[in-house]
Amino acid sequence: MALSTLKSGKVITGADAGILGAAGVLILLFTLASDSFLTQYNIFNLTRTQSLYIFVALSQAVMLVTGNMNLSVGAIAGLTAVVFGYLVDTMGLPLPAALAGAMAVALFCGWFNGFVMTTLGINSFIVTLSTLFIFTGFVYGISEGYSYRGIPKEFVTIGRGKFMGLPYLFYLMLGTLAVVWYMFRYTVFGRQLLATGSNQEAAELSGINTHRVIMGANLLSAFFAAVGGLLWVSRLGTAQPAIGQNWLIISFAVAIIGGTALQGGRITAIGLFGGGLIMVLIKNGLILVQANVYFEQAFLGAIILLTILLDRGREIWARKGRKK
Amino acid sequence: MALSTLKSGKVITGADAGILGAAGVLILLFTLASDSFLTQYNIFNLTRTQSLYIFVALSQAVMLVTGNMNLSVGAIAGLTAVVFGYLVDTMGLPLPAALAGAMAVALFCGWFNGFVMTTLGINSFIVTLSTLFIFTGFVYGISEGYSYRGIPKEFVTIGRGKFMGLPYLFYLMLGTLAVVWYMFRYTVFGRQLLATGSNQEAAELSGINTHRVIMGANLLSAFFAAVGGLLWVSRLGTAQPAIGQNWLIISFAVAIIGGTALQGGRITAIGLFGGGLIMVLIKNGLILVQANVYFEQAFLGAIILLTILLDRGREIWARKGRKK
Amino acid sequence: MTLALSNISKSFPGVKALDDVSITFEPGHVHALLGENGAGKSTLIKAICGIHKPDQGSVSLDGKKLSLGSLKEGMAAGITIVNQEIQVFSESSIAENIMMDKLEIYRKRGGLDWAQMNRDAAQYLARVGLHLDPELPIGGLSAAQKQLVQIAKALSREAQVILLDEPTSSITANEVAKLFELIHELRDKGITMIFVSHKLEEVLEICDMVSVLRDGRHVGTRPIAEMDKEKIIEMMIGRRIQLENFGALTADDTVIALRANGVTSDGLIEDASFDLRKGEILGFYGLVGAGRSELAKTIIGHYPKTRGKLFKDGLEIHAKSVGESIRKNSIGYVSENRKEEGLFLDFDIETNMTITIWKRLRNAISRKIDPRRQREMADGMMDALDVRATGVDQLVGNLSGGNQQKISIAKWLAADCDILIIDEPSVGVDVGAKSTIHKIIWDLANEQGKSIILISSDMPEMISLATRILVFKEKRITGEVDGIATSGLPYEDVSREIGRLMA
Amino acid sequence: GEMKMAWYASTVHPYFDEVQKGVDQFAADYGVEVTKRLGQDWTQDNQNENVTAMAAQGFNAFSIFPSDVAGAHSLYEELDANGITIVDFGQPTQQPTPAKFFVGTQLKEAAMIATEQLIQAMGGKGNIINVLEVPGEATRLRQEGVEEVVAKYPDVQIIQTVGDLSSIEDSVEKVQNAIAANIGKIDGMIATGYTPTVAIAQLLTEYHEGGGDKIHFFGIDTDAVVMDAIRAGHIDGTMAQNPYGHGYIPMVLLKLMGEGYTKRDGVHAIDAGVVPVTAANIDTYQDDISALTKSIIASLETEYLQK
Ligand SMILES: Nc1ncnc2c1ncn2[C@@H]1O[C@H](COP(=O)(O)OP(=O)(O)OP(=O)(O)O)[C@@H](O)[C@H]1O
Ligand SMILES: Nc1ncnc2c1ncn2[C@@H]1O[C@H](COP(=O)(O)OP(=O)(O)OP(=O)(O)O)[C@@H](O)[C@H]1O
Ligand SMILES: [Mg+2]
Ligand SMILES: [Mg+2]
Repeated sequence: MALSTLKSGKVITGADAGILGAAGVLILLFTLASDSFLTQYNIFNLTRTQSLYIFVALSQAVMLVTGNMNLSVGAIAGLTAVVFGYLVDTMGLPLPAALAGAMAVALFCGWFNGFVMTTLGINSFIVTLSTLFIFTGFVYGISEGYSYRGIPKEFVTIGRGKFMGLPYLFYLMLGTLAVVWYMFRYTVFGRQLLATGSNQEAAELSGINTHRVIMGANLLSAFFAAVGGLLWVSRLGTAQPAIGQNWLIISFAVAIIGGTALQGGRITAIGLFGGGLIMVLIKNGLILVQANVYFEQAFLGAIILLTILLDRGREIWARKGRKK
Repeated sequence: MALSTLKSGKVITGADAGILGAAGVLILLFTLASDSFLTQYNIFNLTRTQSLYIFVALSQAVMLVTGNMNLSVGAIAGLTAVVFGYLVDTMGLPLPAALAGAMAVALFCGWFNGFVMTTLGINSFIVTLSTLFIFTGFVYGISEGYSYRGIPKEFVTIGRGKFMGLPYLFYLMLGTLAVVWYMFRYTVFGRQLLATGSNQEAAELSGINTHRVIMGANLLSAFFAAVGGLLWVSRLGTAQPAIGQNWLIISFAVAIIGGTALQGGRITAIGLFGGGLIMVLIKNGLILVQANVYFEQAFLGAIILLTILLDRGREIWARKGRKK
Repeated sequence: MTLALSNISKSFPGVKALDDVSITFEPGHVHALLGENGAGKSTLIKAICGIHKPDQGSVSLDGKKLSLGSLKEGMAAGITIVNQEIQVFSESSIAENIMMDKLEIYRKRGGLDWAQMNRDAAQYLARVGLHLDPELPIGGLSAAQKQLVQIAKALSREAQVILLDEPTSSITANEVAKLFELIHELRDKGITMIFVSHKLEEVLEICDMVSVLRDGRHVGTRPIAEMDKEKIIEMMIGRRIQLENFGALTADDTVIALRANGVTSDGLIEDASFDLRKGEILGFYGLVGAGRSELAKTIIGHYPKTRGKLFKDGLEIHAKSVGESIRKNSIGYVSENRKEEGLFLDFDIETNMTITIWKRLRNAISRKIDPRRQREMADGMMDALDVRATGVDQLVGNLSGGNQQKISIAKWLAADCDILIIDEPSVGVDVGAKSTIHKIIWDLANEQGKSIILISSDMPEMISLATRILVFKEKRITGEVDGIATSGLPYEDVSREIGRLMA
Repeated sequence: GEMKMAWYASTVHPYFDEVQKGVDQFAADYGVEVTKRLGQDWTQDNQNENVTAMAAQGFNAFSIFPSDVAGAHSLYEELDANGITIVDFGQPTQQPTPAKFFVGTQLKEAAMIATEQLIQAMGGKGNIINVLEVPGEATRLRQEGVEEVVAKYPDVQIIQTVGDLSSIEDSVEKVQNAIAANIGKIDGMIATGYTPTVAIAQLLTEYHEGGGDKIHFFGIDTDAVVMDAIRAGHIDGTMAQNPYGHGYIPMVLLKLMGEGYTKRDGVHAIDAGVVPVTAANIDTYQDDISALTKSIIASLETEYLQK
């Protein structure tokens, strides 16, 4: 949420409404196009995948907010998954210890990214491009490409269980988004993230320790990536080195469709919710309507573009009106 | 070339020297580490891959210069390759006609990206993320995954032949870089590209038609992507749908290691040359020194990071000195 | 050429910026366009030169109706503009910045003729009194130098109509004098000029005609001969105001709030030593680039202090960042460059005003910034500074320049620091707002006992506020002018003394 | 001259690990040094760079997994021109190819056997979802294999084809969407690629444990995840390839060719065999594969090479 819209007290802003509206249009279309769309099974799966997407998107969005990016989110997720698998399966540690260990490694990765960005002053793109390779190297170095299968049953329940027809993950996502919303609306740290992204120089001269803020963003990003990776493990029932491989594009796409500004200073929890929803809806719908497998990506791209146009339509018309 | 250093008439600027220096250090290291490094055969292959990288990087760099980006460069390259293959192999058109047809499709892709960016006013990241999917969809829709093998022999010579021990492609790259250098130093269009990237608002206030400039950048980007794709065809001897798949990271990495500013307004032909060289050297060197196979990506990432640190070292020290 | 505006109206979402404005500008005249912040001056300028298309009304040159779709078309019609906001290509050379809008004329076989471009640029630089190598990158120039480059750029278009939107906002007396010579020259050549400024002394000195806007409406046009300062102000704001006369501050000479002992930051400021007494306003005066802002930024820890010591209330202080400076030392700094260093243009007024005090507005347990208290703070400040906006939710980027400046100051008033360094507080601020700002600065020192360092290039402002003035030259403090208000030294004496120290 | 033997595969993958075991065994059995390398990604581009760098080091006998069965040609032609001997393993470069032999699985045949197995498990009738990996020549061959077999059974239909499954997450999402799209109508699924097989084994485990109607499945490769699902009865079986043989046999061929043997006319592909693995033979199928490898090695000098 841009700070401005935040304080107006409205929970749903104009931009959010556009995103949710676009998602609504898609839901309507697919309901009409296919009987199988509104089945219990499909809704369960849609919401579960959406929830995972939201964690992926959050790991990118908290960096984008500060005007930086993190190309290594997928690699951090993969590393977390593999370390967790190694600790719990190969080393036989108890679940909490393994989770703590995996999380510690992820946060170290985030710290390392943040350290190179702030203390050594290297552009976030270059830093995380390099660490994307470095962390991926460790994923394969540790796992040698194998999956860890000895994941405790109680952990697997998180990713597979349901409550009132909806997956546990869905509630977890809602809770997380609420916290994120609160953080950016009400906490000093959240606002400092936004301010740093909006104008780093002015933030510094306003007494904000922007290095600390960017370090915080990196730790948060790694945290969300790690949670996303662990949730994938619990959903799959195995810890696989390939987890996180396709996150790069998803993380950006969902964050940006969800109204996060690429140049920093803007994020919206409700928009992210809508962005994740749009993404799963499109992918789900393409399979439901049996799109040609070879042209499938073309449809995916076209629908993303149309959705964005739909969402931004208002804005664009407004701008056009002003120019004419 | 940063606008400022350009005019001083120097051909090699401080930044360029840093990049070339880093490449030099790598060459020295690998020469000492392996006998096979300076063999005629290895040099031939290094320079050929470097030449291809440069076209990949150029397709990204001309967009970065204007403060935009093009995620769809690889997809445009793939589409060009497949259309070329379809025209020359399946349809049996003569070589020049097939080349013209493929190039026309690529330029149309560039025009489409530019149209959505400028006329509809959508952010380049979102536009080209969508068209990355759209164009890739067409690549697979047209080829259904098959490669076209009936590529005329005379075309294949371009990618495989050599002159005075160095590949034809190397000379082609040098010529292209010279043209690029000239364009950004001496032509109005080149300066307008830089100005638009440096400060779009100021550019508009200086009467520059920034929409036209950004459209031009999109066409140029598509052009370089298409040339890169066609050169890959000539090097491989087949037109494959997989061409361009791994361009995304390479295009950014080489452009940025080569001193192109992510936020626009800066490009250097000599830097790009160095960036491409660094990238192939690192990959080549890793094999020559027989790094641990599982950790190979980690080494790759670490060396990229160290190279950047080496290159930017000067700058960073200078900045530190000032702050402390 | 005669520039005639008839019935121009222009609206932005929520504001009618121009309402049925008709004015005629004669050739060979310097025509002042005045009005409070947000009155619509810049909007009118932009409507004339083609940047904005008016909703209604027309612009004509020598009776020929213009229909401009862009600035480029305006330039083709012979109209040029010096923008209020400084807009440069920071990686380009000075020469290219000047010529960016007409690169085509340097196109020759073999590419752009850089040598010719540099020669031409050097000529225009000389005309605005800037003796710099045209091949230097513009990024390293000070705000004042950039503004002069912008003026050179407008000149180089050799236009018949020149629109100057606050060209003197960041330059000092020397450059202003140079610029006025230039304006006279152009006027004698029969060029039509519109001059926007909040410095009424300048207007009275250079202009022939005055037109005044109020809330987007044209209030009237008069020859300058009929006007004086009070009359202009009355036209602008619709009432008389008390011109400021603050008298003497009763600062306690024995309590030193801040002492600098040989403070040096390599390349930025050399060996600065001074005392700031509690409750006084200490002026920093100097030519552009003299290092005043640099000393300020060194004191607050934004630039590294390489040598020397700083004491606050007798205790040595160190600050490695601005945050530390606020928290530990209670020293704040209002930047001279509101757009790049002060404001978050895409955030609303409330956020901008309260950014320095979020931690104070935070509930200890819930860690939540109290929105109600935040709103109260912001509303209070809006009233105190008389900010003209639709409300505290308006985006700062959409405010007029003067109102932006008020927000930039408000942020630091909220921070409630013991020592406040205020850099160029009234750049681009109208007379009404200026007197409000001056009153606030005065009260901070007089009533709240705060210690203030005032950096200003506006001599009248300096003399009416400061207790003592330190004069800077080439990164050093060259002397001090004391007892300004106390002894009732006349203006001329003080400025002569300052001039001596700067020579 | 002197033989310098090298083995090259695209990138880190459990399949290549299994292959390496065969290579290592060969090195131990024959007392020959073999340098093994893996690339950074699956692209032909990466392979070209890495293999040429190795050639620059003087290696002259390569066993290679071609990253792209069409795209590897230019690399091979250049190696061949430099007098380097190549044997393909895992997947074959398209004919005509400079590679002397191909040792591996016949992709189309393996897909056909798997489809037959699935249809038998389904009782000869029902609806199938065909799950493909990334588009490409190999995928296309496998798709053809599946479709040809299904065409023979009038009571079996492919009701949906899902494609372009490049990552584990993509695979899970798309297959799940396909199940949702056809829920209640699906009797079986077939996957002919490694990643979708692993994904589906996990998905069906969850689906069946959660009380979903039985969906039959036959996949490929013997990842431990897949074997677990077979043992637990959630999926019917998988096709075991012979990665050990894919490692061992090409090395023997290279060594013999280095000693003066030449290729017999008309031979090229050496089928290292596939064995369908179901709950019935899950503990014994390895023996069948070892036996197969031994018999192939024994026949090399008589069937494929001559002096
Ligand atoms: N792009 C814009 N969008 C919305 N409102 C605008 C925009 N530009 C100007 N305004 C509004 O139009 C009004 C007139 O602004 P303008 O900039 O013309 O004032 P000005 O007289 O130049 O003031 P100043 O002396 O402070 O520069 C103000 O209320 C301002 O907030
Ligand atoms: N970040 C910086 N790094 C290096 N040099 C700087 C930096 N900022 C400013 N300078 C240089 O320091 C000198 C003094 O700066 P500045 O012009 O801000 O001084 P000033 O006395 O505050 O004058 P004014 O505010 O009137 O422009 C100038 O020559 C400027 O180019
Ligand atoms: Mg204005
Ligand atoms: Mg200053």
